[in-house]
Amino acid sequence: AAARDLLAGATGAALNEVTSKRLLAAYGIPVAGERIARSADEAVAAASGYGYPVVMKIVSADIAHKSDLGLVVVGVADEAAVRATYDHLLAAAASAAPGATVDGVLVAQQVTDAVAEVILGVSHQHPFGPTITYGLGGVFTEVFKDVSFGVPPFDADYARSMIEATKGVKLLRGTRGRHAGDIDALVDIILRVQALAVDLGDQVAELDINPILVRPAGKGAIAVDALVIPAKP
Amino acid sequence: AAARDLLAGATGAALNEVTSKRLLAAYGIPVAGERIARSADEAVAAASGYGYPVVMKIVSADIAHKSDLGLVVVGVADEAAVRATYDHLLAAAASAAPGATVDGVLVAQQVTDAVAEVILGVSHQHPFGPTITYGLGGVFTEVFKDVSFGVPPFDADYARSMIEATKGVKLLRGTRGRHAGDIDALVDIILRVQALAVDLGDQVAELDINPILVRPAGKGAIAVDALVIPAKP
Amino acid sequence: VRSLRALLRPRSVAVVGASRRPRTVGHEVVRNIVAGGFPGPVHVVNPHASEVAGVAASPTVGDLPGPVDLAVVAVPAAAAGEVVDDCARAGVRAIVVLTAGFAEAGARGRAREAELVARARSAGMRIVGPNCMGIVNTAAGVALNATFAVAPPRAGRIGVVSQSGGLGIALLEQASALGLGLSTFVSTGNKADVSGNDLLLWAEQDPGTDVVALYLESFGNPRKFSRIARRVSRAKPVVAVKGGGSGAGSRAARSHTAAAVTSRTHVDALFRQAGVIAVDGLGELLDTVSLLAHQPLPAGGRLAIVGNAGGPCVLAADAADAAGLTVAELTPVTQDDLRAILPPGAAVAGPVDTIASVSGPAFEKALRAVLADPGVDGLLAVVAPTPLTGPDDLPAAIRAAAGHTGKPVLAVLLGQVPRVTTLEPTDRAVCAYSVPEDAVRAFARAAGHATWLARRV
Amino acid sequence: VRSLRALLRPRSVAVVGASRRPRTVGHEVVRNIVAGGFPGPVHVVNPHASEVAGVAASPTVGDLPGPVDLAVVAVPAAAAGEVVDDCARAGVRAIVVLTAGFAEAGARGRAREAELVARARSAGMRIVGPNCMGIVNTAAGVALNATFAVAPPRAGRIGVVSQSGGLGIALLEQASALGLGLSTFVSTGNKADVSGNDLLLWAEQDPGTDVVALYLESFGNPRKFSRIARRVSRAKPVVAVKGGGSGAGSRAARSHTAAAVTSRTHVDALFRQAGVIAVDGLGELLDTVSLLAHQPLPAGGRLAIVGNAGGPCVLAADAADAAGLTVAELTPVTQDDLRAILPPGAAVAGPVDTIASVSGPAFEKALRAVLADPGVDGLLAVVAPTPLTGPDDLPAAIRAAAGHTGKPVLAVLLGQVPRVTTLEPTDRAVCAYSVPEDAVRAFARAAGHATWLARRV
Ligand SMILES: CC(C)(COP(=O)(O)OP(=O)(O)OC[C@H]1O[C@@H](n2cnc3c(N)ncnc32)[C@H](O)[C@@H]1OP(=O)(O)O)[C@@H](O)C(=O)NCCC(=O)NCCS
Ligand SMILES: CC(C)(COP(=O)(O)OP(=O)(O)OC[C@H]1O[C@@H](n2cnc3c(N)ncnc32)[C@H](O)[C@@H]1OP(=O)(O)O)[C@@H](O)C(=O)NCCC(=O)NCCS
Ligand SMILES: [Ca+2]
Ligand SMILES: [Ca+2]
Repeated sequence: AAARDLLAGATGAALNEVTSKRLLAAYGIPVAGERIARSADEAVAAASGYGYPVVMKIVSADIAHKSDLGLVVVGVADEAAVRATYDHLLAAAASAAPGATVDGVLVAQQVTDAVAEVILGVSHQHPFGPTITYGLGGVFTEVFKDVSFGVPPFDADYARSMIEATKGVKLLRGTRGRHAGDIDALVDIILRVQALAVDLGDQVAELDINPILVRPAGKGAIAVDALVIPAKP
Repeated sequence: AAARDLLAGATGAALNEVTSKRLLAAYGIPVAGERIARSADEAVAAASGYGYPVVMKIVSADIAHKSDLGLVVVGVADEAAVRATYDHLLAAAASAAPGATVDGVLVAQQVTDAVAEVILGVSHQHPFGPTITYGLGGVFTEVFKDVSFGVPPFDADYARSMIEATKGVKLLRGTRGRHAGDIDALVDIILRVQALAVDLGDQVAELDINPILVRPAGKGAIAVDALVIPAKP
Repeated sequence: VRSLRALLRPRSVAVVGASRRPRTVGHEVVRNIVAGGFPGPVHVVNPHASEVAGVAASPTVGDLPGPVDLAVVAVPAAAAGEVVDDCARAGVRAIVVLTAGFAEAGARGRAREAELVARARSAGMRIVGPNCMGIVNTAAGVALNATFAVAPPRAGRIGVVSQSGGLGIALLEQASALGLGLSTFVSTGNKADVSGNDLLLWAEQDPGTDVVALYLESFGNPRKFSRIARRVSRAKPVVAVKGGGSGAGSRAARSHTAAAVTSRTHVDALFRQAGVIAVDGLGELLDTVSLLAHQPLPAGGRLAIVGNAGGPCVLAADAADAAGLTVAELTPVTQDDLRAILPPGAAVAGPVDTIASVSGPAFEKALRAVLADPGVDGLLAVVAPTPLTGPDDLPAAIRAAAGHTGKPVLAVLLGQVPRVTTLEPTDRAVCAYSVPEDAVRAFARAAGHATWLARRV
Repeated sequence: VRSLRALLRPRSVAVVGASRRPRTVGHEVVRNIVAGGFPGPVHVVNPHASEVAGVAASPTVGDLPGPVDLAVVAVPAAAAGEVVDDCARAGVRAIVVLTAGFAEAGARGRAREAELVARARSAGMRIVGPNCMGIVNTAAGVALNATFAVAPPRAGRIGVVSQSGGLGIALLEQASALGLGLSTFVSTGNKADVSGNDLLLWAEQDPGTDVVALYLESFGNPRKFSRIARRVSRAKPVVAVKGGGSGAGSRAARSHTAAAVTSRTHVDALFRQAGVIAVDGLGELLDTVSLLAHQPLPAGGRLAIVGNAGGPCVLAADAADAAGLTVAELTPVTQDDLRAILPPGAAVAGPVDTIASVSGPAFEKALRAVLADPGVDGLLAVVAPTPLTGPDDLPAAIRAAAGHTGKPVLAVLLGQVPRVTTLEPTDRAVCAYSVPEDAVRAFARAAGHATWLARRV
């Protein structure tokens, strides 16, 4: 019901990132935390909720190219650093873009031990109904089309075989000098996406989770960005 | 002859990066420029030789994790920035690592438009003699073993077919939203590496160029790092 | 499934539109039904003839002397609707429509097909086709060959369902040429009523069918197919070659049946989910179906290779590697046994090279020793014909060794003409292939299916 | 190459170690030489016999009544060295050593082999083998079958070189079973002297050879092979199946010949550089070599598909797509022509479906129209047997159409038993395959080779 409300509340063609991630969370899919802090205390509270390190960045609709201006700081390592960075970012923004309105500082969970980035999608193709697409992120999916499909209903074994059916699975298996990824966690996410797809049916025209960061075995996997396109009513 | 001198002068098991790249340059293989500057003027001279932007970093055997300490700056965009960064790096090094000996500031050519990273290697396998290995960089070679081989003598057509024989060639062909890479330049480099391999024969036990940055079609390709292991005498 | 009994186990058959002219569809169906030895009454309907191919003809279905379970219709498309009505009135219970010119031929044909189905449904009759090449059931007591195929089908344990008539012919002809036996064969044509799903359900409960060979060009309802195929796959392997995967292929599929375009990746996913063994072509279909019809499933993918010549064993090992199988390495005990059995110079570790001078009895002993090795899931015996042994010495050894094991045994007889056949005319025969890679690939399919089954238990 | 004349075009032959016992290597070689109709004198050396298989025997080579060009040696390994000396003294010019027990059998065998070669070299004699199954030359006036293979070779234009004797047997048997003709056949065994390179050079200048089939397990000197193979490939296609590519495969290769392990990727690179057509197995070797021996190379990869049934055309189109070929789309002009030629209901755009009721003459006209299309590089004609046409109507149409074009024509005769054969017993025959995918893959190999050749000009 919460999920349907999120869809119903959609004003534009697509749900924004925050709402999309809340939709995922409603189905138990782990999403990366992020919060806008309006004081150093708020920033510290958010960061200690996620665990260190965190990413911090200026929130301002008026400033483009934030990275180039030094307004994104990754690897903020402890409470003291969060406080210092909070002040530094406001000061830097003020000097780099004097007239800009600043809405605060975004504090986001930082995954430092990702083994691989994967994507999951839901689309509809006649006569197959909702279809789950899985693949490795970036060029693997875009250029090499190294993806696999699941047509609900399928079980955990099949979800696992979707991962194994791509060539990119080698990246998740671990090799000399590389950790194996948490494939179990990924299987769980695929099944939750299936549940979402079946549950919401035709209401979701398209869903794209890109990327999901897969952490070392036992440590889980986490959706970092998502986009939901509701079906036209 | 210059090449043989470089090999003969090798003191350790492997030639260092700088000497290795000089060996490549002796065969006309384009290598990324870099120079240690001991003054802001020297830094500017080096940078304007390469064209902007450049990468600048502290040279000091005493300081580890330079990136984490902010002692590597990428995208230094013009003369003024080079001067400012030179001063900033020295100051930052002094404050981050007060006792460290600083040998200067490295100014390196920065390739900003690389379409893909590839690697080239030379190895010897009985009974085939020197063999050229080509592949895309990173996980493509390491994890997916997406490589191809050339056993000298071969011609430009075959060098091209080595590139085409890997799945990764799709990355070089360009797609919606991606530039095509300069495959012609890469073919030329493969032939020059072949010349090197045949010319120096058993004197080079192993050669690894990793990565070569492939720029958009017409703009060339450039070796950024290389390692030569001379054969035991 | 019950509703398919009149279709696949009819007690009487009539051919409507049985032409007097040989080399026409209607005429040849009559000849095939008669030549096949159908035990029940066979009737013929033709308003212009008193007799067709030796069978007495009536002018309409209503005039037939006895009750008819199954009507095979080969009248022109325009007349088919009326014939269906005649059949309904006469109490016919099922119909096979061979006639083309329906949904595959544009809007007008689609309308005609919809009407045909409506008329049959209202009378409770099932329809196979239209635009199909007929049906076969070789079961004892049925012996029905209601097709216009040239080759007579051999009885056996493979059930065939083909959406394409041409591919159906190809399968019938190849099976007959290779000596592979079929239980049933149905050409579904446009699938106006009876679909592949119906026939999967039939195969599931048919005691005469051990394995199903499937050719599909379209799915009516993929989810339903998936559900049914998954269930059937647990009981009997289903092997499918899917047509129209490529752009050019689906261009072709569209023009010759009324198939909706379905993307290759979706279909692959569907097959994989359902445990359907998807193969890449007609040859692989025959290779795989033969193995599954005659030999047990392996417990895993460790294939032992034994041959009387080294080179072909090397090729078999390469093929096994390429197919993701493991070439079984034998235990020290087995290797000792083999050293005692085989002539000096034999290789006993990986692929076993018995060398050419091996005797038939020694070859059999060696095969038995290898089959007894706990690290072996299946055996590939490779025979190059040499003058040093009689032509049947080594094949006989393979047959004998296969009789003493629950593991699958495959033979490669280099120089054999058919791509695959069986070493003896029994249900539990060793399949013999002409080249190593075909045999290895078939084994890999069987091993893959065994893995799928094991996961589901 | 000149030095191979005495080997491959001898005027007289002696078998040394020709056993009186049938089913032995030495005995069967004599029988094959005699049965093959070798026109020159045939001698036999056996100290314990006066006659072997109808041929008068002498106790030693020195006792033979006339000069001997070629000696085929089948004495036990321990006696081989002395026999070579005898041969040298008697003026023998070339030797084939069938005997095993040399470099493939450990250090002692290696020493024995080195000695054998040294003795022959000092007398200027070339040696094939040891550990081989002999040689064949079917050329008119030579007619030499000095092997112990069971099947008699058919004359033709394929030159075969096999490092493995067992694979040599397999190739001889398969070629004979499929009706494919060979020009020469050499089993190189341990390659102590005569190597694959020597035989490539022979094939290059042999007017009777159009295509070379190669089975290698090791390379003596890869660079030399590369240089020679590249040169020969420009004149005549060289098709190779490389053994020992997998771990298990090379374990096998090592144990049965004296082959050094060579990594698959290196060999692939070498083949690709040299324009050698590398195939994945024995079946593909036969499919490809048949095509290259009988049909011209295509100018490119646009394959037209024409058939009398839709489904098999779909499979052919899918296979073409998978093999990287383009299914030719026909020009509007050709499509109009086809519409005029073919029965209504035919599909004329991509794969052409003539439908089953097409007549032989219409089929021929359609094939000719398609072959005349400038967008077509080659033609695949697919025939499902139906009662609507006589069994040879469509094959005859294919033969006729192929006679009027410079483009390659391939047939698929569904229901044909042999995997590949020829439609007529001539040098320029259409190859007929039993399943679409085999034909398509062979065409793709030919098209790939044509591309390689075009680049080199
Ligand atoms: C069914 C088909 C073969 C009929 O062919 P046709 O030549 O147009 O038909 P005809 O007019 O000759 O009729 C066939 C016979 O049925 C008889 N017939 C016609 N109407 C009839 C009726 N209502 N009841 C009974 N018999 C009838 C005809 O008299 C004729 O017999 P005859 O030759 O002894 O006179 C044809 O329409 C067709 O569909 N061909 C394609 C079949 C095919 O390929 N199917 C798919 C395979 S995958
Ligand atoms: C060559 C080989 C077949 C000989 O077999 P064998 O049984 O050991 O040999 P035999 O002792 O029976 O000798 C063979 C014949 O040569 C005769 N012979 C022996 N020494 C001889 C000599 N110096 N000169 C002439 N003839 C001689 C023997 O009398 C015998 O004839 P017989 O049977 O009529 O008496 C065997 O050593 C061998 O190498 N087998 C493997 C062959 C093979 O597989 N090759 C590779 C294929 S890929
Ligand atoms: Ca051998
Ligand atoms: Ca058809």
